[in-house]
Amino acid sequence: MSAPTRAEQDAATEVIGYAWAINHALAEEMRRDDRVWMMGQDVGRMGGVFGVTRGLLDEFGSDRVRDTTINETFIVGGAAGAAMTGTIPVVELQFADFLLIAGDEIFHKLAKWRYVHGGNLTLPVVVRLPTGVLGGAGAEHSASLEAMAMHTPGLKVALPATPSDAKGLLKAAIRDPNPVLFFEHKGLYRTKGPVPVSDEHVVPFGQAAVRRTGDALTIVATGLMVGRSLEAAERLAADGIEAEVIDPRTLVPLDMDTIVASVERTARALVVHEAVRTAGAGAEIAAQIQERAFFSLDAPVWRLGAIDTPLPQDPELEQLCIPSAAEIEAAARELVRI
Amino acid sequence: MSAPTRAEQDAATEVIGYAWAINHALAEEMRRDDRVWMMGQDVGRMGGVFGVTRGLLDEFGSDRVRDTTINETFIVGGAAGAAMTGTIPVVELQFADFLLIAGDEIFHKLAKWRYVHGGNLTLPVVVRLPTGVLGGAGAEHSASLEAMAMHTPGLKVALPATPSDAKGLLKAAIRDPNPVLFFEHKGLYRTKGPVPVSDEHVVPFGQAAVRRTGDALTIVATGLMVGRSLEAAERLAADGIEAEVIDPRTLVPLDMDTIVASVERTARALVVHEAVRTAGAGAEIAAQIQERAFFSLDAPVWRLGAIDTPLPQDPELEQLCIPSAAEIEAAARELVRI
Amino acid sequence: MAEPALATDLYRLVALVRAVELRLQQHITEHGFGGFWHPGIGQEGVQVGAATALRPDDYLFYAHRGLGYAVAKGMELTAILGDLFGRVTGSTGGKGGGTAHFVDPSIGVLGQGGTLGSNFTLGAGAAISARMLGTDQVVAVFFGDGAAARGTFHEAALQASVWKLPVVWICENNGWALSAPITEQSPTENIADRAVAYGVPGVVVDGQDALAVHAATAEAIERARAGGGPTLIEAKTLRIRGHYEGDRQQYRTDLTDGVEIPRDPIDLLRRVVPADVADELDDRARAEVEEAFEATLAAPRADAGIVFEDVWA
Amino acid sequence: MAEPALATDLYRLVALVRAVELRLQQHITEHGFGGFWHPGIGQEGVQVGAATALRPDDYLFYAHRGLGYAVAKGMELTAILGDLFGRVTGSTGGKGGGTAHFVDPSIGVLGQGGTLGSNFTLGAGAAISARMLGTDQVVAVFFGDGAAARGTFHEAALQASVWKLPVVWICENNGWALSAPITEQSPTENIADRAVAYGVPGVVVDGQDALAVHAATAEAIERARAGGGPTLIEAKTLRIRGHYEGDRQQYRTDLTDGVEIPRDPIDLLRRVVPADVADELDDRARAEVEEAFEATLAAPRADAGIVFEDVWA
Ligand SMILES: Cc1ncc(C[n+]2csc(CCOP(=O)(O)OP(=O)(O)O)c2C)c(N)n1
Ligand SMILES: Cc1ncc(C[n+]2csc(CCOP(=O)(O)OP(=O)(O)O)c2C)c(N)n1
Ligand SMILES: [Mg+2]
Ligand SMILES: [Mg+2]
Repeated sequence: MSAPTRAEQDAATEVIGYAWAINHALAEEMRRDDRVWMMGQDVGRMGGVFGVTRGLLDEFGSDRVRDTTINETFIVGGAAGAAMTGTIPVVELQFADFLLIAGDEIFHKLAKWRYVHGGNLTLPVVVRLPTGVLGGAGAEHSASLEAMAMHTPGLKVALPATPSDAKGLLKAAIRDPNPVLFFEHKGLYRTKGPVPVSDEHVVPFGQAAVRRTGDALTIVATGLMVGRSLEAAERLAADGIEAEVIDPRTLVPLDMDTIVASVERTARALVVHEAVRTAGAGAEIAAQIQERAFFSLDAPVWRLGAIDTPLPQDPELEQLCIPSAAEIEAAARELVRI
Repeated sequence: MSAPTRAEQDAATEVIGYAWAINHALAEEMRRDDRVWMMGQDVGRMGGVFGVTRGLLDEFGSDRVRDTTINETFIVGGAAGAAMTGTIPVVELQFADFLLIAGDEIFHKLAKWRYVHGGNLTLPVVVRLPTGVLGGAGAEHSASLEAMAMHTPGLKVALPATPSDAKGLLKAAIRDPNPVLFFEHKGLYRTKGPVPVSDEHVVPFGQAAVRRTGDALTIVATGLMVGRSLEAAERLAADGIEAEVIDPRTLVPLDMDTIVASVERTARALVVHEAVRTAGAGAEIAAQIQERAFFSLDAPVWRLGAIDTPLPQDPELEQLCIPSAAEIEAAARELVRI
Repeated sequence: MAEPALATDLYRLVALVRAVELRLQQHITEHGFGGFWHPGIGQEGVQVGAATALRPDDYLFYAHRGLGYAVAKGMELTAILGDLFGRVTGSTGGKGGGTAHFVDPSIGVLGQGGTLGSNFTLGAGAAISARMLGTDQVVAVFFGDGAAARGTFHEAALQASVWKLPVVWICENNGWALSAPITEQSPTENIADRAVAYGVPGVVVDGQDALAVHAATAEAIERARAGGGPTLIEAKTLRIRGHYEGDRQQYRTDLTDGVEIPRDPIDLLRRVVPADVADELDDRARAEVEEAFEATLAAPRADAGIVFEDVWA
Repeated sequence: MAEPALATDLYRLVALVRAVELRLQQHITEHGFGGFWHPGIGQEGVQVGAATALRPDDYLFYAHRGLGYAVAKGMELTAILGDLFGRVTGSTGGKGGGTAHFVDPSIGVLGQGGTLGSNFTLGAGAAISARMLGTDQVVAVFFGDGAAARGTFHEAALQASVWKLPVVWICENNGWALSAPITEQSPTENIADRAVAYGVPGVVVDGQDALAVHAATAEAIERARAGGGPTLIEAKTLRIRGHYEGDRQQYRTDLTDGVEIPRDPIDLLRRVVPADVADELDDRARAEVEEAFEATLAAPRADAGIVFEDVWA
């Protein structure tokens, strides 16, 4: 039996979890380029509080997989300094909410220092951010903050919704010479799906994925909401309402062309995210849709997002604050009736 | 000659600068309620790097006007702790950009701790934030970050554009039992205008000001952009294009009713702010306008904001990054032609 | 030889906290738990010893390691358990659930930072209030050896020392910050050694000995109340179980069996508390806990509308 | 008695930096200035003494107080002035203007935090890189007595000490943080006293004495290079003028006339450098500065398009 060809290899996939896909991306990139290294709390000896970095300390050693103390400003600021001087840090903040603890380091240093210094510095840093609602982690451990990064020029922003994208986008992020905030949804870590085994499975930033085609309306959804939107779309299909579901995958850069082209066909758009609705990424997407496709629209662009409250600690109550598949379905039904 | 009646007193105004109006509000509120106190870097002995707090140390003493060291997390976190325990801190961060240094304290503590604790805690804190572009302060001293606060339920957000509002909104902020981020534009500190002398001049949050009436289009502008929009409106008027200019004054709460009512008459809307256009407050306002007034609109809602870059240090270059009166005028001319 | 009344009182509380810890452990093994529970079993000596040195009107910011702090400060078990189990009887009226954020301003229990290290600045701020309002209240801030690394400690400690604010910092050094051993977190042998940088007294005390912790804290509180400024107390203790209940602790080198408690604070107190008295307090503790558990599990959960409440004052 | 070649070299640089400081002062008085200039006059001894102890490939994060750090590390005057005056000849190609963010990675000049205290974490990160890439580069981090209060110092210092990173922290204690006197910022007499908390050597040195600063820094660098970990150096100096050029300093109690420099680093060096040599170096410095100024003011400003450049790599 002959060895598989490169093409066969690239085509080959395995069904693994989202967390494991991230783990593979990290291991493959660290094997490929020994300038790549990691730090964060409990990423080494423990393999991460969500188990994402398991095994990496054993393979790469404590120089390249560094357990830090509880020092978020150091984790990000240190990464910035290390990136400016020739290495490629991939750091983890234990919860995405903590990017506000390292706010100066993320929004002022990573985002601005190349520009401020006339292009003389390069900051290839990936900040891994376990994000979103899961199991009652509470108001300071559950927020979706990607809109803050989207509002800050100089930061790229990825929100993988599938295991395959988790691997492919992270590899793209690590290979990107720019700082990337990589939002991994805690609620997706255990979801399984086919992932290309190839260590050249790189998903380019700025290319939305059309998860489902349809002509009745366009649903633009990110992260956890991609699955809930597809669920809603299936229920709608039962009544002959075919929704197109688009997952931008990265917010910076943002593939508006794919979204606008879809809306020009469907004439209706619903933007859905887990983040607070007010001033969320959906506001930007909705504003751009009506700017670019105004005369194709038969109805206003609608948005669904978290209610205007912090997130309660309780695992059941927190779910009441973010869009459910049923709410997405209901909104879509109403929107197509306009 | 008899003493002025209360009504006469309330009606009386004096022409003073924006910075001085803020100073008056602080002094009046500290006289009215001795639970009100201040802290920040250089606010006492120096009277603030922008001279806003001059004289307050002498009048109120070093217990109520506290010079801190360089410790933004303490300034805001300390204010949160002091507010929870019966006093009303009005703290200053020397530049609005520094709210990202105290990100955890502002976005997680001030915004969430009442909710998280079931209403058992109250956090009447005002964070004064000198904001915006002025004289080449550079990328880490010039940003407009109000959209981040708008995206964070639990924080109120004010952006006074006139001396009168600077005084009236700050007094409302200090009397509000909720945390308020008070964005004072550095470029407006020296602008003069009539300010009611009454120490009951309180401008309620959530009431937009119609700065100019018109029927050709509605311009929604905040902070420094209010003046530039009025300038543009005058030039447009020369050609018979009458723009209505609305200043929301507070983003949280946001007076959409006034904006929507205006757009329903003008059928066109242009939203202008100094903050980065992408995912700025303008995206939310534009999204809401088309949600609520879609069938009244003759053209898409347009937005003007800073370009997608950090701000350069150079005093001339930085101006190229934010909307000018000429750009607002040009956008308006194009918009009314659609 | 310690004042017997005090020893008995500390024993009563340590036994009560221990009983809750064990009961929670049992509940979680049998029924699981919504959210995370960070067991404080074995650390009751620090929490009770220190919190009981406070006056009812003194302020307390607790840490996430158990619930001894709040119990010792005087909160009702049902209020605490209500938060842990997301019941309306909880101090947050049902907003709690899992990792608790119980609160009771009437006795100065003001919360804990979900983000570790927030307590430092919040605590210093509460101390400013006390001074401004002319009271002589003191603020106790609990934190772990891991949280001690946060920059907020540095910023709050420098300012609190310069202003001589009435704060007492109590570090529960249990040897671990999740998977990180203290040796990787601290370049010095003691966290208390850091007091020098802030010009405040640094005290190392045996965290298993509730009476010793109480004495050290009482002294620091007295100094703070008198205007002498902050004190940094480090209580040496040990994390007996996983970081959270269920943590398999594969990272752990000094693995305890999770049951046996070296130099158990209960045993140390029993040296001074008569056996019959202690036995009776144990029984009462178990009974109290059973009652509180039943009441809590029988209590209703908050209805959905609560998620919209209490954003604004 | 110091090695004469070194003393002469330090004198050359101190004289050069002094000449730029005076020339800038004159320019600002005559023509004003876009943005803020934080004069470092009088502090050249610290900046030159320390920076000259670094190897060309060592890294440097400077503070905002003047430009002696960068000059001493080897940056061209025209590159620095180009940034100050917003000319294409500046190291940032015209993006600068006012408070400078000059940079030259080829000789390890990596910038300064617009937000004070960023240097601490950035510097520690550069030190990690050096170790990972197997070089023996050392990182020097300059900061003021005020910036020392930032929590980033605590977080970076603890981690750098535990990991024995090759970092040297150089605190320019000039007695003031804008309007705040050191007595209100530090509960201890010396900032260097804080080294104890981090288990690293703390050194106090006379900042007016360039040779003493050089020696102390050289020793710390050697230790860091050899794997001995960080050192905290505090150089005592004095802010001669306002926080920024134009600051009226009404808050100031120890007001200097802004001209006379107590224990001027120039005078101290002249004790070991022959007068004729020093005089000639002064002349050369003035000439060099004049030339650089003319070249800079004659250089074009960047065209508008630059604002769109260099956001992305
Ligand atoms: C700022 C911040 N970083 C990280 C975490 C996640 N976290 C929660 S507990 C913990 C370990 C805390 O160790 P320590 O302070 O020693 O307390 P212990 O758990 O040992 O009682 C970590 C890292 C957090 N909650 N906040
Ligand atoms: C985080 C932060 N807070 C405040 C400022 C504003 N600021 C600039 S310089 C300065 C004083 C700095 O004092 P010090 O560190 O002693 O340096 P010096 O000016 O005395 O050289 C302040 C408060 C800032 N740039 N960054
Ligand atoms: Mg611990
Ligand atoms: Mg200073």
